[in-house]
Amino acid sequence: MTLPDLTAADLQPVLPALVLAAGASVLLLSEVFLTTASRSHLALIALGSSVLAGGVALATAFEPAHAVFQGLAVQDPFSSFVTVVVCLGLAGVVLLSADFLKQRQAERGEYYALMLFAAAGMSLLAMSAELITLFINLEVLSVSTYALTAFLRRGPRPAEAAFKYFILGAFSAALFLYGSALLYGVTGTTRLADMVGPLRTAMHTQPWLATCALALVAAGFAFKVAAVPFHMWAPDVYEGAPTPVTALMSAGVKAAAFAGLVRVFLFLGRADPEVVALALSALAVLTMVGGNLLALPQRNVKRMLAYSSIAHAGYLLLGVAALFPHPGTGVLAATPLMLGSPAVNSADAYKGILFYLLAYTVSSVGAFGVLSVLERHADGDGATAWDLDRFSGLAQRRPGWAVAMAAFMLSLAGIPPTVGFMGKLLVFRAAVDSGLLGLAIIGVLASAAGAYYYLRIVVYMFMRPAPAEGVLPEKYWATELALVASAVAVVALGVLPGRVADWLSQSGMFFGTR
Amino acid sequence: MLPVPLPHTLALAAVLFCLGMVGVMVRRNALVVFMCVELMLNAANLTFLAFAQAHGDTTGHVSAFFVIAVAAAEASVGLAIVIAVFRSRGTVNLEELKTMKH
Amino acid sequence: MSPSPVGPYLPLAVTLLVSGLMAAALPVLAHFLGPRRASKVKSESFECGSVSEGSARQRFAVKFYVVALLFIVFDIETVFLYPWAVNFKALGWFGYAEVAAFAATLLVGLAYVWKKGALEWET
Amino acid sequence: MSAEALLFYVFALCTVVSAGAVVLARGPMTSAMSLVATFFFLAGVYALLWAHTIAVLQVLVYAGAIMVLFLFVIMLLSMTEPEPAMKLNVARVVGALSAVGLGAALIASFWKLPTQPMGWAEDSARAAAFGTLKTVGEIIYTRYLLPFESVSLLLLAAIVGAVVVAKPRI
Repeated sequence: MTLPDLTAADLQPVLPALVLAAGASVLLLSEVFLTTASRSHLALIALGSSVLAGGVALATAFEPAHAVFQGLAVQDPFSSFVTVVVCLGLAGVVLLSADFLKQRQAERGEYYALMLFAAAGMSLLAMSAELITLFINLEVLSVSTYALTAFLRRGPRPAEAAFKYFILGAFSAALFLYGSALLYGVTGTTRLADMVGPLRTAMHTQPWLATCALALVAAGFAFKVAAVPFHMWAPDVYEGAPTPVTALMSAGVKAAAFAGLVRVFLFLGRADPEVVALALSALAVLTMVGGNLLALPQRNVKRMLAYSSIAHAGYLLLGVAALFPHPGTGVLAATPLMLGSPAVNSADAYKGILFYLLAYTVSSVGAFGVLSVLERHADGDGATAWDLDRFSGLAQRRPGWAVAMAAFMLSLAGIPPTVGFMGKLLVFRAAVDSGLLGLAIIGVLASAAGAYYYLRIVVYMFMRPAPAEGVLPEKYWATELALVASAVAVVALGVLPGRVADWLSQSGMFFGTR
Repeated sequence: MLPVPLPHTLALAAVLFCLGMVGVMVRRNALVVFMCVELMLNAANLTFLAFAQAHGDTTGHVSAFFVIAVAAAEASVGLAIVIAVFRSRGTVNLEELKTMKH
Repeated sequence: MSPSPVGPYLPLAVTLLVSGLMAAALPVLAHFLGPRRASKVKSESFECGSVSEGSARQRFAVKFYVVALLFIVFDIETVFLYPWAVNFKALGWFGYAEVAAFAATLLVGLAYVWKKGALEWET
Repeated sequence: MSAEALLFYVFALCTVVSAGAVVLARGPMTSAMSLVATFFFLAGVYALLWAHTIAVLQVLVYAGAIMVLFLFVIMLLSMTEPEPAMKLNVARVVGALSAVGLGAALIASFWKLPTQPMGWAEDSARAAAFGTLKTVGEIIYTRYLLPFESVSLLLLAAIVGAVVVAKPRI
């Protein structure tokens, strides 16, 4: 037996996850050993760990891509940037949670610890390059999120939402795993990089088996990112979970699941780019159109944001589909992606996906933040807690919140000058460049339809009178800090995306594309 | 030659997987649905092991090893959630868990 | 063709077969051979002593569940120690460090549940 | 037919029957006990596939620990009443049919797999070591150390999650 020689260089990529896990352990131990009355230190520890982990990830973001842990994981700018986005989202969510939990007298170390575990899983998921490693890290983040969903025990909703999330999560994990087992059988390996060649052969010798295996893996991911028609769990779960946890699901879990999806299909898709591109495009169309249409009639803002999150998964899927050349446009012949040599246009698609993830993270954390301060503890879990009427006249009562919410809504709708607009621009442009003109047009139309329900909130906030007996919402400094930070980010990145977009261009150095 | 032809082992796994999947679709008791998910995980494990023998490669065994560990962790949290549902609703029948349908 | 690696299971199979047959045969034999005279006293849980009250199907307290659940998690930890134990020499300090990191993580979990009082029966 | 093949078909039949009972039984207790039986028969199949370690683990962890937890929950919730007859709706039928279709497509494709020459098993030392705890451990502790450490994270998250969710007061 030869022992692997681990060096510090091997450990460096997992450093963000180590920081997060260490922070979680400190939180757990301080929960049981420190019995002080004040519990604000918990949020501070969580915030500190997420900022530190994000900083570590950012510091390694410009290193050249290389395989670590004997090919089970890779470090490339892509994985580092996903970790940065996850940590950014986590920091925002921790700030929201601080007030949310204090108001409900539920400040517990376990809550933050589970969030940090989930984030550690996300960070590891983004770098996994082997199916079993990927599966385990996916489970780390899933198990933590299941528990977080059921964390508040008031009324039946959280437990039910957790159960729905759990059963569909476990079901999708089983689909993914069975697909992985079949892929292992067809190719004789579980390492993504080694699978490409054998899988390409298998697509010709055993097309049925290979296609079924790929479809199972894709279905597993489609559940995780809530792509139509695998989305039915999302609205109920998003609505039932505590609002900051919902923010974590829509920001962190989505980003990490997309990172895993991109990682897997970038390798496996090379076996048969046409079929994979076709499947991803179909999924993208269904998700963009379905998510937006389902969101239109929603008066419950939390549920509306859940459908909106589905629609955004559609735009991201469009970006993923743009990683592949498309048949019928002549690009296929011109692009040597099939042979694994430099892909001309895929760098733009990576940039689009990453920038979109960043844009969606800051906008949705902000939107859920406003939602979390508007919903009062006294509301219990009635559906009216998130009714559109809550936003009536918000501009008169809390103008700061209303302006921030307007920025988030514009960003989610993809209207300039916000980061959401830049994100959509990059993704749609990458799609057009790779021959997906029709899909890009459908995407633009779908997001135009989506603008209706985002702008409706803005209309309610600025043009409707405040309810006469309306209670003035309290002020919360931590949440407001998060709101200010994300609103500034939404506008600043929308006006001057230059520096960040340049950084993201580097993520074209995706491991395996050479 | 293998003592048992590979397609036969794989077919057994596929049958198990489909039984589990059908169970998840049609059963309404939350616990039984979860048991059906366990069937699906076992089908995946059986596939790993069958191919491991055919390839003469231990990776399949290592995968199954990890899958069992993951299944245990998943079961501990999942069953805790089942208890929480029962505590708040007094039932684990999925048909009755529909407070959130609008 | 090498001898089948399944051979060593033969004693196990024989044991299972014998015990299975025994388990099946004994109730059948008892059914045919044993006299059956049911009476009210006999159908009670205890033929002597205090009269039993209430249903036998009482709900367990959740605290037992938490203990059972922790058992599973630590069971998995033990399971991971076996493959280390048989390769202990070859893995040397490298393996020791790996397992130490693994165990340290779970030690945090143990300290947490212990102090949390999840292991106490009387609460 | 060799004794091994014969045993395999016996185990396979028992597995399918007991797995069917899990899906079809009306009471949760019957389902759970059938699932235990399924796990035992599968352990037999695993042993026939020369996966000795996994066969033992299957009994030790699946049948011995995970199923105990299931039974515990059934007893905890006093779940004895059988579930009412299932109502079929379109989504259920479509889902079940797609499961059957997937299974049929897969099984048809398995027969097109190339027959494995199994040349590796001619090496008797390799065949004897295959699937043993030592061989599996060598790979887990050298090549798979990253997922191994991830598992510790997973278990810790599971402990915390289970305590948070199941304990009446936290």
